Amino acid sequence: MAELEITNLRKVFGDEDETIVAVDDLSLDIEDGEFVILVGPSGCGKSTTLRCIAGLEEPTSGDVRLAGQSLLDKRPSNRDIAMVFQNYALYPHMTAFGNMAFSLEMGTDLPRDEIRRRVEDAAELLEISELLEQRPGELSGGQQQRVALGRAIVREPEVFLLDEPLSNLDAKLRSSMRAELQELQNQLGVTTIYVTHDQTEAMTMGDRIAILNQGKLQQFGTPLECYHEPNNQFVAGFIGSPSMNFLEMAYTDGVLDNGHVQYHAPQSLLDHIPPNTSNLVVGIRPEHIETNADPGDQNVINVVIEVVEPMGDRTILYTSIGEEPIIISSAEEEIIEEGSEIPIHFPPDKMHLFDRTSGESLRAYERASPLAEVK
Amino acid sequence: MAARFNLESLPSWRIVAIHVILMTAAILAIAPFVYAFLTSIKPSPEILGAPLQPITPNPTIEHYITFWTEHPFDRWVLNSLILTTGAVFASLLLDSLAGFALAKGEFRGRYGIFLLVIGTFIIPPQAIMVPLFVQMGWIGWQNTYWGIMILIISAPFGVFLMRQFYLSISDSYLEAARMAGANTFQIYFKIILPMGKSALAALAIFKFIFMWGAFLWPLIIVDSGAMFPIPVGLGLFEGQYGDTPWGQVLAASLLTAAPVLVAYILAQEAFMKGIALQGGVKG
Amino acid sequence: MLAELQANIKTIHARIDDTSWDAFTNPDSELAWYVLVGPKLFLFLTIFVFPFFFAIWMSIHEWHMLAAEHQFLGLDNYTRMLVDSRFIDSFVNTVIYTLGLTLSVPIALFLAILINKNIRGSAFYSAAIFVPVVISWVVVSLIWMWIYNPDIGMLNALLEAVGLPTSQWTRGVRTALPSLIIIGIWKTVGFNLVIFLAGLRGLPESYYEAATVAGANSWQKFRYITMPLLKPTTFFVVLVVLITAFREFTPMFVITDGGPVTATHTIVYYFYIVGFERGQMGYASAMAVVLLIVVFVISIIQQRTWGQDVDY
Amino acid sequence: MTAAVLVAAYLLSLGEQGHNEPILGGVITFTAVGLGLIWISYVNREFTGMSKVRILGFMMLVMAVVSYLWPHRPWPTAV
Repeated sequence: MAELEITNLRKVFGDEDETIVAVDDLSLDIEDGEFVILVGPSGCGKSTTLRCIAGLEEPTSGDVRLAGQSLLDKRPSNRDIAMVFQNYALYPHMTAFGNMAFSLEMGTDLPRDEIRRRVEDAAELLEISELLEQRPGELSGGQQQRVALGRAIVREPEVFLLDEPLSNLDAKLRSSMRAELQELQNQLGVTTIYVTHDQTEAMTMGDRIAILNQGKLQQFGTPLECYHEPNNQFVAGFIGSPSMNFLEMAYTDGVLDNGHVQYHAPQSLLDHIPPNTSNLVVGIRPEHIETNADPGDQNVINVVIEVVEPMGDRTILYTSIGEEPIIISSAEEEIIEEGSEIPIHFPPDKMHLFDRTSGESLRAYERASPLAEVK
Repeated sequence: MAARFNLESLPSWRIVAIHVILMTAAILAIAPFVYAFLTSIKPSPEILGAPLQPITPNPTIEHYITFWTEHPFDRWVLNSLILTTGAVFASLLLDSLAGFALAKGEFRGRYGIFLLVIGTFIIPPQAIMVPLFVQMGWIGWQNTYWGIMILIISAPFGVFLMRQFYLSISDSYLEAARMAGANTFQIYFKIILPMGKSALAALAIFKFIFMWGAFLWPLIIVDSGAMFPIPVGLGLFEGQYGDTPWGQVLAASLLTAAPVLVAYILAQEAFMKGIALQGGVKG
Repeated sequence: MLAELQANIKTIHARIDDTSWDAFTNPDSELAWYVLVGPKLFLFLTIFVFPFFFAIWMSIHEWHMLAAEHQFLGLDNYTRMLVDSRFIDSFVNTVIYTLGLTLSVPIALFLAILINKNIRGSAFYSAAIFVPVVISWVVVSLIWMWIYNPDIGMLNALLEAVGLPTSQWTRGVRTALPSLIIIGIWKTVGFNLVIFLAGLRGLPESYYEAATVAGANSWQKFRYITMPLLKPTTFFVVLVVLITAFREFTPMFVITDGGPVTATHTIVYYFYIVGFERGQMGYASAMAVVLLIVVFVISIIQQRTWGQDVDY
Repeated sequence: MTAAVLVAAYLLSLGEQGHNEPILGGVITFTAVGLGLIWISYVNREFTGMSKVRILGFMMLVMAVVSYLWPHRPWPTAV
């Protein structure tokens, strides 16, 4: 079948004087029919990776193989890959039909009526049959998005590449298109690589997500794996919203200390700290911080709430420990007032520990066991 | 975007003043043509005798007829038509091809060629007319349409304009076409050419005005009355007489201006845009 | 060893196949781009670049139109210009004419600002003022020639009617060049106006709103917002006016024939007379080179003094 | 080689004044432009308004015939 293997992909831009490593030794094995999200901040190399797969860029080294065959010496049009561009790249002078038929007319020898059949089928699937004679200028953003998808679908490719396809839509349309895209991908069963910088899209849409930073792969796993077991501090901070709180702490004799608070770590936590490690970063997700702690507990921290943002289902509280800002996402219904002092508590089983120099994860929090099996 | 001013903030006397100034400017711009037309339908004695009488009681088209029958005006019109057709079409083709390559192509020497375009910009065409005249002699192109056209066709302006326009087209259009399996020529014909229609129209108008009004180079390269474009025919015709037949001169001038004027009235916006684009291009 | 050789040959063959004559089929071929840019490049080289050097070469030779041999002269053609009073007159006239035509810039800016106030009919006004731009120089020259005619022209008739003194206009030694300057301004105002309008329309409205809130009057808005922001446009307009005016030919040829005497000789006019009527192409080429240098220097000076912060 | 030079010389001489009555240069120009426009109008479905281009193309061909049939008359020579 059509697994896509990316091995040691490397792409360097620029000349001898000044080089930028866009993609650095990236390897991904993508299974047939899988929906993979490439996510990361802008400039992390995710688009470059996509363009190397599409054949729009030539990798400096490494290989891209589809069903065991290298794609590198094939032209973009012969790779059995279709791509949806961020700005859709719909030709303004062609009708929706013309746009969708264009690649079949250019790249294949299909007879006219076969082309028409394929375009009409795709249009029906996307519910744009009545828009086929209109030009992109007459279509709304969502409709253009569908035409762009249709243009990829008619080629019946082995792999879909989607480059931030939802970024030009308004928020409401975006969330409905997310579900629709997922359903479409399920229906077609085509291997799909989806590039985005939006971690919500990453979390909700993909079978697996590959998180990139500065050209390097940080983690490749299911959304829940990345959420619960981040490989490193970057992944931990990137996934989840609001993002994880980090505190730099020194470790001595069972006590974590950052100069303002002391945390008496239980043994379950201490086991994960390698010997001779004294500098740690402690991470805790805003939704895991407890605000109704028992004031008698020795690990309770009293903080002053600076800003309160009620969201309805939960409340976002902004505070700080020393210089470090701390965000708390509280599901409690009781109303906390700005300026009030409350005791908070970091449950030890939900704490993450990271090596301060390398950022590598020392301990992910222990989670309910069934999740570990999801892959 | 536009820096529009609030109308209400202007006192009415200022609006009136603005109208008066602009109306005066507009009248000054158009009056010579109107008056030339009114004169061209006057009988000759009135032209000489009553310059200030605006409208003649006895309109006549005798000057138009005389001019047309005594001079090969029809042939000059045909010459001008041939020249503008050929020059406009060839310019659009060559400029859009080269502009496309310079805007979107990836090939060695692209930057050097672009520098050459910029460089030829500052060469005034007059400065190379003498050697070009000699060169045209070498290949037997003196007294040919090709000799006249080639200088207008070669001008760098169009390449620059088209390149500038194509730069504004997102690369993803070309990449999408590449992925669809189109080669460079198909991309040019199916994507680039249709998407650049507005810039092509502006360039066409620009070249049309330029070729239709070209004077010095045709005057140099052509010495047969049969090959004159209208401006040269007209310009030399006036000099032939000691006593200029003004009725005929004005009639012929207006006949020459008529196609451009009609085109201008029909596509006034496009004309101004075509010229203004030059401003947008900035040198 | 042999296997390696065969493999090498195979890769070489593959490479030859890749780069062979497939500009029309291979989408990635560099050759295709050369085919696209080739024709225009050829024209540039033969119609601009080669004649450019050819002109320089001709200018250091005695080159008569009909002569078969061309004697080397060195810089004689250039030194000859310095003592040729007709050339000096031409040069001076060209400078005066060019400077005179820059008057069209403030006029155009003034009209553009008025039109930009978007009073009713402003589209008509700009369209009307633009008409002279699209009409060819020969037609314009002939019509103005008649207007200026001292005996039967309407201008003198008008002046007489309102009791003002008349003039010889293009036939007077002193008045000929100013008369041509008036035509030049009349013909270029529309062009400059349209470019200024485009520039004004591109100015962000928020600046003006901010200034209004700050209590600036119209003059202050013009002085502190419009003028600085319009500097690149003004730079461009002045440059175009200088360069086109410097090589004007048609009105001098059609209306005055360079006269009376040398009153309206300009560089290009005299260049035409020398090169194509007298056939002294070497000398004419020397003038062409001077023209080229002057136009080049104008561009440079413009760039240096005005254009430092102009984004090319 | 000489054949190529002769062909080139002949091609360059097309449309020259000596060959110019009937107006060969006009015939060539109008035919080329007309055929070009008609070709584009058939090849490029992506353009809008192709029928107009086609009409223009055929008008160019008509102009080619017109220039071929243009009446001969003595033309004035240089002034």
